[in-house]
Amino acid sequence: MASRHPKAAPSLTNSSAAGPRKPAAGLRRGPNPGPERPQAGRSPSDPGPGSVGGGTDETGGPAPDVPTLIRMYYHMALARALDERVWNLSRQGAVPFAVSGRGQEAAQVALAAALRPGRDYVYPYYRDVALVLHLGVTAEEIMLAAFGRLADPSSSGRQMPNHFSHRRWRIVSGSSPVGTQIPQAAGTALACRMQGEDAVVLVTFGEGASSTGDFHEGLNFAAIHRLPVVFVCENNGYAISVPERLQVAPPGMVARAAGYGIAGASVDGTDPVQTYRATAAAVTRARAGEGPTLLEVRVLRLDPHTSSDDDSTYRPPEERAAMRAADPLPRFRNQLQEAGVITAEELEALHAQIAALVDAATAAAEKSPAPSPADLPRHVYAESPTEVRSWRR
Amino acid sequence: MASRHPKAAPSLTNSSAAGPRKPAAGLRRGPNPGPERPQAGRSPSDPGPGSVGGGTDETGGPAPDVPTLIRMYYHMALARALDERVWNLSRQGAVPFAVSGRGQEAAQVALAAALRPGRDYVYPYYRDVALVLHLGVTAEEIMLAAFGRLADPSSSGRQMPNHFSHRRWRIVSGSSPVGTQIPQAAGTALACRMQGEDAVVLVTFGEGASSTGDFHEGLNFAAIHRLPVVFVCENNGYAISVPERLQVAPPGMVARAAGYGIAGASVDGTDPVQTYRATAAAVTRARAGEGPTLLEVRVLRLDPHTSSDDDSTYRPPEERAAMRAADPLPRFRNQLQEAGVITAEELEALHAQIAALVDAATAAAEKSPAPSPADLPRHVYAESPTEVRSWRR
Amino acid sequence: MAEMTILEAVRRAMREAMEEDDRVFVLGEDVGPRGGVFQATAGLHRQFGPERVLDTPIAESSIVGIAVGAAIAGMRPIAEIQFADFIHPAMNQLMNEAAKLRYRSAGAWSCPLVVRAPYGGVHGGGLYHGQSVEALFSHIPGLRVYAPSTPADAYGMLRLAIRGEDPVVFLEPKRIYASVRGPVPDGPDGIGLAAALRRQGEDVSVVAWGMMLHRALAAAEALATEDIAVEVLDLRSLRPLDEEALLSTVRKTGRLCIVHEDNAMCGYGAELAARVAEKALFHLDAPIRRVAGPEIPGLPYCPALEDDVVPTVDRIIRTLRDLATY
Amino acid sequence: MAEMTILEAVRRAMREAMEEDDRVFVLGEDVGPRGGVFQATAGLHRQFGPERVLDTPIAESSIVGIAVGAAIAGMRPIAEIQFADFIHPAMNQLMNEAAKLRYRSAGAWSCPLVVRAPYGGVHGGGLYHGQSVEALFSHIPGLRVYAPSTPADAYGMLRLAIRGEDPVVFLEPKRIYASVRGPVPDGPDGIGLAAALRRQGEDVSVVAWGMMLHRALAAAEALATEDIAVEVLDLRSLRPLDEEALLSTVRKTGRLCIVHEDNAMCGYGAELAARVAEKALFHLDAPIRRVAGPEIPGLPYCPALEDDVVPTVDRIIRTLRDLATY
Ligand SMILES: Cc1ncc(C[n+]2csc(CCOP(=O)(O)OP(=O)(O)O)c2C)c(N)n1
Ligand SMILES: Cc1ncc(C[n+]2csc(CCOP(=O)(O)OP(=O)(O)O)c2C)c(N)n1
Ligand SMILES: [Mg+2]
Ligand SMILES: [Mg+2]
Repeated sequence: MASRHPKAAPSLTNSSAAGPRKPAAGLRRGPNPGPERPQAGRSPSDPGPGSVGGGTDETGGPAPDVPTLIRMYYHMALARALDERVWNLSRQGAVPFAVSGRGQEAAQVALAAALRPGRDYVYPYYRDVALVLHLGVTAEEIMLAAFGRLADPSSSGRQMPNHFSHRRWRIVSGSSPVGTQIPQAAGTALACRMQGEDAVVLVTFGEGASSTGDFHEGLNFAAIHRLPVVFVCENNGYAISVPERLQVAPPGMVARAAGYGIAGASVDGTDPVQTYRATAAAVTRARAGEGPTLLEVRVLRLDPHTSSDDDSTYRPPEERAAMRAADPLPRFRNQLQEAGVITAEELEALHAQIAALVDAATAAAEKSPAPSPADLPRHVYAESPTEVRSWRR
Repeated sequence: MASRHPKAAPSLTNSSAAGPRKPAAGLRRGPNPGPERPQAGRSPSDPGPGSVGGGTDETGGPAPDVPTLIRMYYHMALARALDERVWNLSRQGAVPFAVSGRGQEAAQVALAAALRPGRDYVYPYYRDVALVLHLGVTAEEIMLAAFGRLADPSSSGRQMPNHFSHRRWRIVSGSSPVGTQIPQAAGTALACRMQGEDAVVLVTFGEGASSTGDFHEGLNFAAIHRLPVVFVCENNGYAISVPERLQVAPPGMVARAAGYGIAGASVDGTDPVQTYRATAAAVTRARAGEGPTLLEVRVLRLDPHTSSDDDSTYRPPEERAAMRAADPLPRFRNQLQEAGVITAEELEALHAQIAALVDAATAAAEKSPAPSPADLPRHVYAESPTEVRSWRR
Repeated sequence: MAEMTILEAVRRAMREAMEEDDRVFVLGEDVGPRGGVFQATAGLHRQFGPERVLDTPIAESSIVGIAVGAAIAGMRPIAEIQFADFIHPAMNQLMNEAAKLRYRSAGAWSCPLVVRAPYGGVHGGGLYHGQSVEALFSHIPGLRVYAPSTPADAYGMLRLAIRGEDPVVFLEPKRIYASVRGPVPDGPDGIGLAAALRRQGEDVSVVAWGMMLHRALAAAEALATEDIAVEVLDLRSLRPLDEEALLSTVRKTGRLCIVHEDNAMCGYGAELAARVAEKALFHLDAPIRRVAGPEIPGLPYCPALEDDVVPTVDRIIRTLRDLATY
Repeated sequence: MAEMTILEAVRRAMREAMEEDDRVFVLGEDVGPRGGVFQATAGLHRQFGPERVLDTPIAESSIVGIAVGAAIAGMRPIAEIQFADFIHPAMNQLMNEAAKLRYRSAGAWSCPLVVRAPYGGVHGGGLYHGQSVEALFSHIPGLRVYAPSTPADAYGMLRLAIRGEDPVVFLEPKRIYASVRGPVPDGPDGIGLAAALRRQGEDVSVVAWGMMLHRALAAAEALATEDIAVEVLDLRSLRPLDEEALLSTVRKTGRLCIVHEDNAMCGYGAELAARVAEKALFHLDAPIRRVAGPEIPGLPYCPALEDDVVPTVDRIIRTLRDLATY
């Protein structure tokens, strides 16, 4: 119970889930409508316009409804709390490794909110804690992976944390080599079409991964066959230490999308409403058979690359300060509050619930058994050939 | 002598090489100037406008001078004759394999004419007979490779024909896996810049090769560092049997160039003057430090893919007929003649010279010794480690 | 049992699998109207249409990557790599993705796909049209590597590969695609993965697969006239390896010759020698000999040198004779 | 002779080579201001600037491809692959291009480059941060594969690799980057490629490289107290292989144990066993044993399982004891 939060709005907001609540101005329709203007060359310390719910673009869909907004906020905050917990555990040596999505949560929940969990396929990447939570993965499941436990549904403790996988939610297992999931997502989309399923495939990756050959091969194939895929680049301006200007020419993904003759958009990924709209539009296009989209969400990487990284060698302190100021989590909270979507008391309760959930998830995961040596040779093959069964001497 | 033609105009045209000759109208300046209009979606049976010397574009350089025009024609015709000879030899079983550049010669001589042979680096691909001839490779050298002879300067009979390599002309050895030369060319350009050389690197490939991951990685890197490379896609509409529409989205290379934020152009590669201008402009840009260009030359593949292919399964007979009508070789000949650049008698003599040269080259290559088993283990390493020396039992 | 060539057997296996199971489809370069450069898919495009027989761009990494993604969603892709020499761009998708998906997800996801790759030396193919790649893939846990040598096995093992739940690298001996004919059973039942004893003998064992199996058989035949009884083992599946069959023949003859086209160093033959040196060492009456390609980057174009690169019947005979008389 | 770690030795080799030779430059992911994720290139960006220390996009195929192209034009690139696990996208450029360029051009072009790749198991790295890839590359004629185990060799062999005329895959044992310290000579002279006898013994031989060499030495040390004299051979260069050193130690002790982290099947150890089974068979008094990783796709994240995957000193001891008392 502590580990499986409801798919509907969290309990404290069940009133909002019950019936329509007056939408705040600016949440359903932005105050500054107008076409998206991609911001090539933007530095991560300058995340661009962040007006909540503002901006519809030519391809933009509707804004999320209020229950969805609250669920989005909830998962952003839950992801944040889980990331902080895992990071701290890694500092203490209680888990071997941490990689966080802090600063990217707004975009991630928006991506998830535009999908049908368990029906659309998702190929997430290692920062997508908020995305998978919003799809249905539980806090405890995140912690089981962090501790490398047998019950971890993503890999039974075999993969590093944040190598998400959950068959029930059609979250496909990913590897560490970046970019490989991109043609795979195209292949899944092809299969869905062949099977007559109307599933859409959404695949995420960093701007660093867009440099791989697999990116090109996957996008070209999807474009040729107009496959129902949404390619999402979570552009946080860095690949470990390498800045975007040494990674992608020209900066951003808008030119690339045009290069493949497919729909493209670049949105402020610190703004969940804007991101939701662009994603929903891309998903609608894909489902309607109108082909793939390359969507860039401009986000912040608040932490070092991973717990093994020290970003002081390549990131000036001012930049980090500026980033914290642009942190999407407090900003979205304020906007929801100002718009009257949620009250201060409700927020307090929600955060208390999250804190308790994270504690419970951590405790449960810590207690959960680790895999044993007997588990090691399992699942190499469907039926283990001899050499697998008898490897140990 | 028979095998090494002069770098200047062929002997029968030495009068034209001596002094300026009245340029024909339309050769120096086209009758229909105007910006290039890329022809996305063009089918190979519709090679697009072919007006000789017509069209300058915003990035276009000057047209070639008369001696150059005649040399270009000479090498087009020589390449054609060599291709036909090797193809026939393969039919007779006298050589194991043939792959031709028939239909692509006009573009190829134009590419070469815009370079400084032996100073600029060239990474050709397997159809570039006319290109390498124009750079300095001899007819006999082409035939030595076809017969797989020890004296073959490209590989001493190790590689299949048309895997060109010639250190003197800075023609870099290529492999069979397509696309690999693209990042290599970027690396060579990087090296030239590091060494303070003003060499430009020109690399060619088919539109099929543009689908490889290496294409993307090479173009992205060259674009990031604004390297002095000219990427040339010889787009003949087919990759073996696979048509462009199943290969590249959107068709053509103009969108791709924009995708990397680099200069791009698409020219009618059956028109050597138009191709020369666009290439010269790209080379000038590269040499001036203004970065790479992706140049598409739209060409025809008159033959089946190779001597092992039968294109009747995938190419309608009408298309082949239409292509023959658009053959760049007779068209350029007529244009040169109509423009008064060359007379019918001169042409006859030139073709007779070529026929004799091809006969002589064939005879010389056939007589030339094959590699012996003793040559097999050579050049695996700079100094052969033990296991190389003693592989044979 | 119809008689057919290896190529026909491969084609029939794909056709029947596609007829029986909607999830099976074919993708690769020129597999459509052209029917593949070797004609392995000839007729499939006409029969099943462009939806199930896809001509792909020249992008081997994504050919495999797309197959992985399609298999994940429940399809049964058969990917053709035009020549094994061009499989290298796909190694990441094969070794890090297809091979590891089931393991890394603890069985939640699987990746049943077949990557067909014609391999081995041909006349005039040069360095990039005659490579053998079995050693590289046989090293990788999670992959299966099948290397049939007869039409019956080409058919049966391909059916098995398509039906199986694991990723299979299916290596087709292209040099003998059309030259080896043989009976092919009417259906896939009764086909297994065990190694096949193609000839019995007491004096010396030779182990091979693919094209080399036929040269090993020819060598054995020739030596029979010298009263040397050669046992010929066809491995068929390289990963998993039928270790028991290998050890049995060595225990019987005490002499082992391994034949492959690939170069010796770290080639597949090394594993066979290592297994014997660990598990049947004291049954050996002679050193283990490998008849393999030389330590050079590939077969030269110039056909005159072919016999100095690809093991000949003669070289196998000499080695077997040496061993038998050791 | 200064004392330093393996990591410091690698760094020093690059720095000195760059100081001495303008043609040497470094490229790879995060090798610039970040100094590499393991700090192997720390300080180089400051000293030599962004022109000679290039942060590349995440594109391993082109990292090697660009190095190939630069080497062709006379430079001496050192490419860092961040983890050996990510070298697979570059296999085509390494195996089909770098390895074959000299051969295919009959010596007209060459490709002197070094691809550095930290390899082997680490705590909590999961399936993709602990792979060993030596078997794959050691198979390829045209490549050299070096696997130093000491700071002196890390320094000396890297200098040799950079000076050499051939492409080298340089495998660095990242697990002991900082934990193994040792003396490093003041210059590259006198460094060769021969295998090194790290310990003499008459009873049993153990062959290893990289991190495993140290575990083999520890096992030998432990067994000395049981009066088992273990000879320890450090291969250093895997391709070319110092076959004579291998055969010599086997001829001396008659018992061979091979240790590597990689899984056994078609691993590098197979080649060692095969050489011995061909060339020193009758010197063997016991079966050849391989202590290797299991046949699974990789090291699990969960650190509790590490000792069941990466060969331990204990497992080596047990195997050596078995062999000595065989
Ligand atoms: C093919 C490959 N090369 C290198 C790495 C090592 N690596 C892990 S994450 C990373 C940076 C990825 O950057 P980006 O794609 O922008 O994602 P971000 O971490 O910024 O979210 C690198 C280089 C890898 N995982 N895969
Ligand atoms: C990586 C790779 N895959 C497959 C092949 C087989 N192959 C040789 S040429 C060719 C078609 C190339 O088409 P394109 O690049 O358009 O050049 P064209 O032959 O049309 O001039 C193919 C698929 C190859 N050489 N390399
Ligand atoms: Mg990033
Ligand atoms: Mg083409």
